[in-house]
Amino acid sequence: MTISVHFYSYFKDLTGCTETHLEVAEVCTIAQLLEVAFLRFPNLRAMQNSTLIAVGLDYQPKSYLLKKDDQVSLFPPVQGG
Amino acid sequence: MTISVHFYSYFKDLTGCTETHLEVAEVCTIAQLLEVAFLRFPNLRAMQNSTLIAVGLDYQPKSYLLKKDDQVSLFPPVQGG
Amino acid sequence: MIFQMKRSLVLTTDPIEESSLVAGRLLSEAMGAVVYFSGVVRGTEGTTSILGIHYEAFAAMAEHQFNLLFDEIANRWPVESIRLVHRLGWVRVNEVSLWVEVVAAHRGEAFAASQYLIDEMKKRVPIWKQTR
Amino acid sequence: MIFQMKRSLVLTTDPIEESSLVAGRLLSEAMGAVVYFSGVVRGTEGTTSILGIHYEAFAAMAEHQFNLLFDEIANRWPVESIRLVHRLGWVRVNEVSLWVEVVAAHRGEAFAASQYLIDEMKKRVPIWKQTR
Repeated sequence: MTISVHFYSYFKDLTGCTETHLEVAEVCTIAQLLEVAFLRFPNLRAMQNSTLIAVGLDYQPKSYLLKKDDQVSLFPPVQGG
Repeated sequence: MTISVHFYSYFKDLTGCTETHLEVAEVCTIAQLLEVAFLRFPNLRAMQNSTLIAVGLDYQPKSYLLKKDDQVSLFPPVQGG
Repeated sequence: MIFQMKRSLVLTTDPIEESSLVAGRLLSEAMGAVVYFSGVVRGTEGTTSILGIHYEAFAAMAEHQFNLLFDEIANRWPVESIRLVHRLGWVRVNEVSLWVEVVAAHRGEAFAASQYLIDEMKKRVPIWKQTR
Repeated sequence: MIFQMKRSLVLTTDPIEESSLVAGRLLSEAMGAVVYFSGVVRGTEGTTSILGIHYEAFAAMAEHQFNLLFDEIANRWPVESIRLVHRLGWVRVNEVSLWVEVVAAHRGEAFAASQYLIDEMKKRVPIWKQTR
């Protein structure tokens, strides 16, 4: 299936885009999606321990099992305030 | 010597005055002054454990040795804010 | 309990008008304590002088995460209302980027809730800054 | 260190104009956090409805005790300025009796100093209330 992935903050600079579409297996965790993303955007790999992951508007762990039409967002630690 | 004593808050109601003058020995602690005050204003005695004592603008303990011209203030727990 | 707490959340590129916000405060007769926090852009980041900060948000998620936080606070403290304004876009040094108001009966809960709100938003709400 | 902290203390029978006070805030470019506390007269004291509170002060001692407290804060936290207004005389329900502003570089010290100031003034500063 195809998963749309959004980037925020300096992850846009690391990837050179705000949004991409990644092709993954029908049964796929976020951890597996990230491996696909790292192949396409090697600069993201170094950030993996500080990467925050949301599906829709909620944070999800790497073990989350992706569903069709899930909108994934990847971004660095937040800094509001 | 003569010591002037001011009252604040409901201590004014308990004593019926805002200020008084008490005659004490030349060597006199605040504890001894309070005994003189309790004879003049018996209603104050019941409050003695919660009475706050200042000389001039600073709090002082009952062991404080009074000096000529000291202005003593007696009042209940404060409640600002 | 959750829905008894009034909430107002604004993410805006406009300057935060603190005086008007304070003047527009509503509180019931049972309330005795209001805590405000104003976060201001400092002139240095580390040892470097800066002109300001550009704030970027994932706005829909930021609103959702703020609301989850408001729910937590409503469950944990008897707070009557929270108003929060976060500025986005370009904010100059000395201007306010975050304004928070917490109204409660007593100061203990107003201080606790406002500090919790700010600490947690800095961990969870997807807003980022870029100094310039 | 003590004298680097700016202080403003007002004991007044006039209403506290929070919006004007906020609009008159001064802070240097190194400051990033402002905490305000507004203490408001509640409509009940225990289980009894009241119309307001009459505040009485031993004014000279109150000012002295506030200044001792400001000294303690200046020694303990890197606070740039404190402004405090305490209302005296008759204050109606829903009106502000105490207003505090603490300006610091970071929110931790601004929150800590403002809470310490309020906690300690309630123990030491000779002001009393009488509900009516």
